[in-house]
Amino acid sequence: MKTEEKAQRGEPDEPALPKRRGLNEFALKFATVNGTGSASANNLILRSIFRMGVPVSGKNLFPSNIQGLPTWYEIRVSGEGNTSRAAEFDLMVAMNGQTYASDVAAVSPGGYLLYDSSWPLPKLLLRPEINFLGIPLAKLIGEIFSDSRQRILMKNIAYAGAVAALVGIDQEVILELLSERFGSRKSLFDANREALQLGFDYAESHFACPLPFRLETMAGNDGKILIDGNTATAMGCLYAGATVAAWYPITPATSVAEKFRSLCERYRRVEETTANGAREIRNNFLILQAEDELAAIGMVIGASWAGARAFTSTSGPGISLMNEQIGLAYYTEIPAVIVDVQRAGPSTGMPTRVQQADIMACAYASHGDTKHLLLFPADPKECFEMAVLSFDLAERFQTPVMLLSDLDIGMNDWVIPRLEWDDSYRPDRGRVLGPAELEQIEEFFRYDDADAEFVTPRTLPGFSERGAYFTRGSGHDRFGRYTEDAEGYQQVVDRLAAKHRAASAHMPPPVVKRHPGARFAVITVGSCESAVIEAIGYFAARDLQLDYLRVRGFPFSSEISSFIEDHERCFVVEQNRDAQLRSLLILEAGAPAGNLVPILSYGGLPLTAVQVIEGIETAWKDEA
Amino acid sequence: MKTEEKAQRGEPDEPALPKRRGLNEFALKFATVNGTGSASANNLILRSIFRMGVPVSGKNLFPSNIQGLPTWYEIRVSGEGNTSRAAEFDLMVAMNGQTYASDVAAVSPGGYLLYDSSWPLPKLLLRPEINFLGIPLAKLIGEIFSDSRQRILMKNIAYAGAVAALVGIDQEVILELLSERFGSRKSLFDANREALQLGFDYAESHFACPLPFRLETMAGNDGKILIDGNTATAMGCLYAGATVAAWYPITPATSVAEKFRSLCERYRRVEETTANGAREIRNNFLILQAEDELAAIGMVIGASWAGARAFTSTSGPGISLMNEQIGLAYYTEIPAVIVDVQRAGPSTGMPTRVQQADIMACAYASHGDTKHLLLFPADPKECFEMAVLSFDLAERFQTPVMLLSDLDIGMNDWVIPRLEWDDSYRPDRGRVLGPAELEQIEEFFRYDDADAEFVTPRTLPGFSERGAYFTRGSGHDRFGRYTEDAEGYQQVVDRLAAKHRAASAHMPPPVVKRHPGARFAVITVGSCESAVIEAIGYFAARDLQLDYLRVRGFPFSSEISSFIEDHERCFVVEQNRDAQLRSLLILEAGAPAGNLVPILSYGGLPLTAVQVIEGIETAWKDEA
Amino acid sequence: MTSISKPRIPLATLPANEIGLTVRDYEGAMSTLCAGCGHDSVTAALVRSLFELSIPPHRIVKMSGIGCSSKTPTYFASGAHGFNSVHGRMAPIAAGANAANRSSIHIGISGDGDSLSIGAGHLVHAIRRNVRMLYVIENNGVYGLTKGQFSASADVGSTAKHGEANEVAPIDPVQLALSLGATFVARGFSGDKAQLVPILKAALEHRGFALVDVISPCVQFNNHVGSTKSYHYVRDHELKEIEQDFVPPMRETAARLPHGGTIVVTLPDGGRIRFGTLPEEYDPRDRGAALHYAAQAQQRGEIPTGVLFVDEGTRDIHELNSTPDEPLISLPFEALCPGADALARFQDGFQ
Amino acid sequence: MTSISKPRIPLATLPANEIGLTVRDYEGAMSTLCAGCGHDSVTAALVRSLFELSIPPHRIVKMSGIGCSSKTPTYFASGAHGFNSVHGRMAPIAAGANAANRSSIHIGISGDGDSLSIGAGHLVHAIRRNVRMLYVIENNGVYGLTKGQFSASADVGSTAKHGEANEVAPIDPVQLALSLGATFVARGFSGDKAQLVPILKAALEHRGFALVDVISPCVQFNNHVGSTKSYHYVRDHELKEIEQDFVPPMRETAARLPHGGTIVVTLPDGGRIRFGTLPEEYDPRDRGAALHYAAQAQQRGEIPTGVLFVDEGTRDIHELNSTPDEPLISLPFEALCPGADALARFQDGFQ
Ligand SMILES: Cc1ncc(C[n+]2csc(CCOP(=O)(O)OP(=O)(O)O)c2C)c(N)n1
Ligand SMILES: Cc1ncc(C[n+]2csc(CCOP(=O)(O)OP(=O)(O)O)c2C)c(N)n1
Ligand code: SF4
Ligand code: SF4
Ligand SMILES: [Mg+2]
Ligand SMILES: [Mg+2]
Repeated sequence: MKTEEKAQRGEPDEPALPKRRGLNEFALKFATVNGTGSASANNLILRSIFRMGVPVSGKNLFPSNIQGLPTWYEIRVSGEGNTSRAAEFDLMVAMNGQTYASDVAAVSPGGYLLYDSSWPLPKLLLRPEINFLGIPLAKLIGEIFSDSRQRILMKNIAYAGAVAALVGIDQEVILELLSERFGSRKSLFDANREALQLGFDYAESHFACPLPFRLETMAGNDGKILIDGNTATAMGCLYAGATVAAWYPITPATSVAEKFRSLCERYRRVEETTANGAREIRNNFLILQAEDELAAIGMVIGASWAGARAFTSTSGPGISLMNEQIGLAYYTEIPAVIVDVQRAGPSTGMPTRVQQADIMACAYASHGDTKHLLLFPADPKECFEMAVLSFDLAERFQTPVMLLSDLDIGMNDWVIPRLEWDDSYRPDRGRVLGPAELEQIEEFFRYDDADAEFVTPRTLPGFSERGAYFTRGSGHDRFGRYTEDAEGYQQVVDRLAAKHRAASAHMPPPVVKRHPGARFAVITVGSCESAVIEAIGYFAARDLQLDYLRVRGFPFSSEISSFIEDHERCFVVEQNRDAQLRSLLILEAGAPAGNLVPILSYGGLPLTAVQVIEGIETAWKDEA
Repeated sequence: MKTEEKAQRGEPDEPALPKRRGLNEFALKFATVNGTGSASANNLILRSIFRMGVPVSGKNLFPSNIQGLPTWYEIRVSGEGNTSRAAEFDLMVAMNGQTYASDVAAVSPGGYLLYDSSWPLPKLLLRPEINFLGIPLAKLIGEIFSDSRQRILMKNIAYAGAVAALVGIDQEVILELLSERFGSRKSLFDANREALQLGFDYAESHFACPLPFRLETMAGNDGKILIDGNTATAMGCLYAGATVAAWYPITPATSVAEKFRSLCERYRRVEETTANGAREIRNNFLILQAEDELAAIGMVIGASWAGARAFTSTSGPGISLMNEQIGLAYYTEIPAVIVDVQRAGPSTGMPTRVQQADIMACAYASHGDTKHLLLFPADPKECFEMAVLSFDLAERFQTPVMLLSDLDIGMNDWVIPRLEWDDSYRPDRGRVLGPAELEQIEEFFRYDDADAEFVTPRTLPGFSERGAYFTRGSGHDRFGRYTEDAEGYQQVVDRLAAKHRAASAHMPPPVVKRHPGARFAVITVGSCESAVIEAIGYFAARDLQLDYLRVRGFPFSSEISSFIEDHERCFVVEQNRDAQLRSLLILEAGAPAGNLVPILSYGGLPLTAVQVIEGIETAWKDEA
Repeated sequence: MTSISKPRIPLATLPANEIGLTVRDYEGAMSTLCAGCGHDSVTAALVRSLFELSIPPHRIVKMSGIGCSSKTPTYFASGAHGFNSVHGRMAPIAAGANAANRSSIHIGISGDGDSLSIGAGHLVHAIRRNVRMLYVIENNGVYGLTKGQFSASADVGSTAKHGEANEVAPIDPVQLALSLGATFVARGFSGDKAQLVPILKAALEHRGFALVDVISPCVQFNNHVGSTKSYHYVRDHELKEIEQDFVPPMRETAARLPHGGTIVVTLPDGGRIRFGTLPEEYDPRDRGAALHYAAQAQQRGEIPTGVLFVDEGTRDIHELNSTPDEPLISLPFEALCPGADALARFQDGFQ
Repeated sequence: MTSISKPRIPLATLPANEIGLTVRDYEGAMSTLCAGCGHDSVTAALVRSLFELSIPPHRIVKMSGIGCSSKTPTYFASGAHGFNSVHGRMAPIAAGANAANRSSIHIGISGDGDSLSIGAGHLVHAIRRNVRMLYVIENNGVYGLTKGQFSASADVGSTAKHGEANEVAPIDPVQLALSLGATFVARGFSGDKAQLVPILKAALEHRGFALVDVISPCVQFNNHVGSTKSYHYVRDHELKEIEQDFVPPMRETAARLPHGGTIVVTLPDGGRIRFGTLPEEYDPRDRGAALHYAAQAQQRGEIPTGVLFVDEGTRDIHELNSTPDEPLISLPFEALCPGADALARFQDGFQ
């Protein structure tokens, strides 16, 4: 896709968004080397802007590597609330000699480039239409700090100071953040403050600060927090009462399990002092780092079968490996919550890039006839809420539920409304018969006595002989008996299909925005939302009203089908090559293929509004 | 599905096929206990009928068990060539006390039941509308044979003798078969002949032989053979020049690899006598029984990458386990031939029952954007031909090819035209650059220089430094270099999508039968063919012409799309719950969902024409 | 010849155990395995062990993978929950179940194919994790259910029979487990219930992962090259049609192993296995010695049986993870969910 | 601190080997691993070994899974084909490649995560199958690429440091391989090239599966609980934002291990490993003794290095399968396809 390339190089795109460089409207990009600790400095800036009340987003474009390769961080500031990934950058902090050339090229005309002038910038990189701001950072830092480790880290803080001056970050806010970070560790705090001041002062005294685009405190973030999706997902699992987690490390899902552990240690660890004065730890959770993803899903199935709320977190390759056992859980009707933080590409692909490309793989995971429940969060708030919901759905419908987050949501910091919790929430454990209920019925059969939603009661091991039954992934009839009989087999799988349909009533409804008389609409999913909303605004400003629908769960509700029917054309925006959401809509929402126009981006970077606008305009042209 | 149940019980169905019980038109069923060696006797009957030139088929309905459970064998005789699974049975050989009740019920009115009258048949099983033929088999056999092992085996041969008399099997033919089997082992031959004669004579002297329906020699099988699909598949792999096979045992695919081994030992084993007189064996093949399916597909990928023609054979659970590496082969563009002998159900399901339920799982196997090449044989002849083709396609398009056979095709004996081989065939190895070609080009890049079909040249390890490159499942650009860059990544995956489309021209064309002016059609796949053809004949006899199309490969050719367009309605007949072929047609042949009416059977038994007829009639009624 | 004809425990009044149950209360469904299959003898020994230990059936959890051996859970303790999962994945599924409810008594039954091929990685890690469970491998050297392919385990008896070492190194689960730090390692023979029952009881009482490898001959398929009734014979394509689908009637192979010595047992197909039992002075608490003993026995062509190693001082998966004494599934939701106030405070850190 | 600043072999005239190549001809792309990563030292040792053995680069085939260690094949022998596959599956992929072309020299590079967790089952079976290849485990006790989770291998040095045994039994690839009948088992230390090069050369010349476990410290993450620069420190959520994405500048840990003795090596984070080398009289042909030695060294808290076991008399995967001397990929189609006449005759049996 040409757009993608141009956008990455920062070249202006025809038709671009109207240039909004100005007060609380601009984008920064930091080019550094990974492993040098720049993330900390970048985060400081992001968080300062957030504290100033200005809507902001941060996108970390990092390599699948530990140290020494180019890495970028992008900050989009938008008082108007357009915080999808920026297509152009107004200030580039170019701290990586390896990538100078492309970083210089990525600055939009009239923009600025901040570089370390300890060494001269090669002449051939100069571009007349942008402004170069040199600070001899290495030299200045080298004069103050002697420890090599400190020099590397403090250089980052120094450029953060310079940026603060350039874009007008409130000094108090940034210092407050520093002191929160280092608290009592005074020497650390002092060093950081010194470096920060160094950058700040140098910029103030050498450049016309603040730049034409700059920050001004506003009240855009009241009641909001800045958080990454994986932390929010982990929080959801904690609040849902999950006690068992089994996982295998994989980017970008790793932090779901790691956060879950640290949250559990914080909220579920009871320390007791025994009679003889020894301290005893009691963990109200058990987290298993599995030997692989096959084991991880197995552990989740075993734990859920035994009655725990259990989950695993993984990414595409893990989903592939879990395929067989996802089918087992589906067919034996065992709850299983699987968090899939999607990354880019088939196979190993680009582990540190984003796509929503596991939609089809998850909807129909496993051989034979299978269909699963999917949830599609769009931001960390939904990660939290849908994580809780996924356990309720998994237990209510006794089936795997896949929470399809992605790298952009999961690993980047998002400004979202504060998470809320209703203390009256109690888990929906679905139909579980305890010993008392078992006494009331003549004989318990696992797959018999379906309710209106085609769910049959289960029992947990360990309580009563009356509830004992045999779970098997091989052919079974409604009594749970082994069968190779056509009818016995079909009764069960027919009910499974009906159960899947019934679940649609419990999926989160789509987010819909309609305008009276609109003939066209955009349908999207997950992290594409903000770019799509921005694009819709662009068209609205040109008197073209586009309706909007964001899918949040599968199976699809009838609302989705009728929304599609109500429009002449729906543009389906998603980040994968094969239009997977569109495919699923065609198959499962009864949508006519001709009415769904795919708008695809799959280069692996978070979606920009420009890509959506260009995609829609091109599609339009093609139709005309 | 009601039909299935009724059909299995042998109850006449409204609207049934016109009853054709008569000369060379009838069906037999043998109810026995598995592990008792009855397969040998049943096969003797099947083969005798085949030798008499009468079209015939045999369906083995066996349990997932080694010994002691009920098992059935069905033989359909049809001079007219309708050899799909019978819906009704004219003669039941009821040798299993455990299943008497259902076996008695399965005989169609006016039919016969042969039982062992050494013990009296319970009164309550008698049905007035069928004829009971008792032979004291155990008693008679016990009088001749003393060895317990022989008694069990010879009882089977004795009932075969009785059946031979009842349906008029040519004595010479059956004796010829026996002598071919036992050849020089005279005592074995004598015992078998004696048992056979015992049954034959008893029937001749006690019953009105032959029965109203009976055999008459005809010339229906000239130029034909009787063979199972797995043997034919293995033969195809042998003839295609596959040298490496890696597999893990699984029903119903096991015999593909086991046959491949025995064929290789027969045709590819060179025995040499060394100078010192020692005999040396040299195997021009290497078959690896892998530790699991993950290893099996890995070995195939490694061997294909290194330049061998390699394959694996498996069934549904194996496909699920291979998912991750199927994506690896797709993305790295490594040929891989995967034979999937489909069985019934999600998870372990019913391993000894049939479905075509891996269609979606195979078409899009693996996470991320992936699409694969699929071949759908309908009988052993196509197994052979498509096995060869699958290697040509895999190497030409450098991608996984899945040969989707099924249990019915793979494990049952089918009458097919003799396999043919053109000695001028040479493998299509696709674009492989050897050292000489490498000398001609300036620099070799693995994923560059695509041809008109979007295939790029590869090189094999071991020959030349100039051809050295690095294969990776992680993001790579067209030079084969690691990339996390949007454009570099997209160029490759866009070409993969184009390559997949280009492959459609090389897939075997669909089998099409059109009648001028027909508004309706039936589309089907694989082993459903014979039942569908029979059903079409039924409707034709009622003046309703249905066109016919059988899909043989994916990606679909434009012929399939236009066939669908040309018809008001297409009934899509397949054996799975979720209408998977229909789904794939909707997504990939641009077929409007409304025009494709699903006709599904998924009880796990081979399809009957009655099921198809009922399905179509019901669908029709629903539309009216 | 079907399983139906198998003798069942007679209905006469049976002695009761401590909790008032008879041995029948520990039985399960009728076996559908081949008559004479070693696995059914293991079932009988399990029934006996559970009865003698007076374990309430509802506290038992039976897990397995796929294979003839993996059908075993159907055949005992019908009052217990059972889970016949997928091929090779029983160990992690059992680990999950055990994590959720430590008060259940987890019994996993597997085969040599299930545990040493497709499930090998999981077995290795279940050992490391010290999941508290009895893990039985019904080891017959073949893939029974898929009709007789070689498995990765010892070519049972082939050494004794041909006097030659196996060229493709077989996997000995006992040595494997010992070298991985397993805390309970034992071996039995399906044909000697008198020895097997005490082994199983000890394993059931072990506070950690207890591996019991049971040599359990397959009467239908076996891997003794050269035996005319063997796998090779049946598989031979030339003879395919003669006896396909025929299982000769067989009886279970039984033998009483001596105390501290060796005995040669002849299998139905004529193959012979040389079993050894541990000498009086054997100390099962020394891992190094156990490994050494197992390796040496192997070199002598002898299969050592008995409890080869026990480490009673270890901590199981729950102790290693400091979970509470009550099962995790019994914790009230209130103990798990920090609530609205905590959520509010937590978010103060994200501003 | 980027890989670019790493020293490269100088351009001055270099000595040539038997086939006229210099050591540079065995190098690969510039490493992108962390400066000081043990894996890069293994690369250097591989380069040296291949050079010294005068192996034509095009005959080499480099295979790996996924991980920092699995990136190694990119960094040596750029004239050879390489295959960086998926996590944990290198062993079967290499087995397939080796089956197809036995004339290539297969070198597999893996990590402790890749080989002992997700790939454990495959490693076990590659050993059994005796696939002829050099199989290197770059063992650092952690998952490097996913940022520092514990792996299943020995908690390198933790015994020496804390004086306490690891509670979760670690997997020692050496003992595992020995107990599985591996035919070549060795261990080296990335920091001692002088010892490692001869080990790798011996392994490359072994006619079967040659396992070389190389202790290869990760300078970024490690599992020494308590070290302030360790994984635990970085992972700690409270401090998350201070040094996230910061890799302190490190140098490779190097040490010359003595002949027949022990030495304590200090890692960048202060952790210490006690390496042992084999005594003069050590006989690497006795498997039992090797196992015993390895187990005893472990008890002493010592990591034995050197070639622990070699069995030169074994038959590799090709010999066990009686394949021809020439690679299977070189057989002409005529030798593989029986042709039309044979097909006709074959079908006479199906009438
Ligand atoms: C993923 C998968 N692959 C293959 C199979 C087929 N299969 C069923 S049982 C079995 C082997 C059983 O061998 P073992 O565990 O030794 O049990 P036994 O029958 O010998 O007791 C295999 C390969 C399967 N069910 N699932
Ligand atoms: C199927 C799958 N699961 C997880 C991952 C993520 N992953 C990449 S490397 C790695 C671990 C690497 O550890 P190790 O093999 O020890 O190599 P090291 O980086 O320590 O050298 C993991 C879990 C993956 N790539 N694929
Ligand atoms: S095939 Fe073998 S293992 Fe399976 S039931 Fe029969 S005797 Fe037992
Ligand atoms: S993270 Fe560790 S293993 Fe990976 S490159 Fe860095 S030092 Fe090496
Ligand atoms: Mg077995
Ligand atoms: Mg590692």
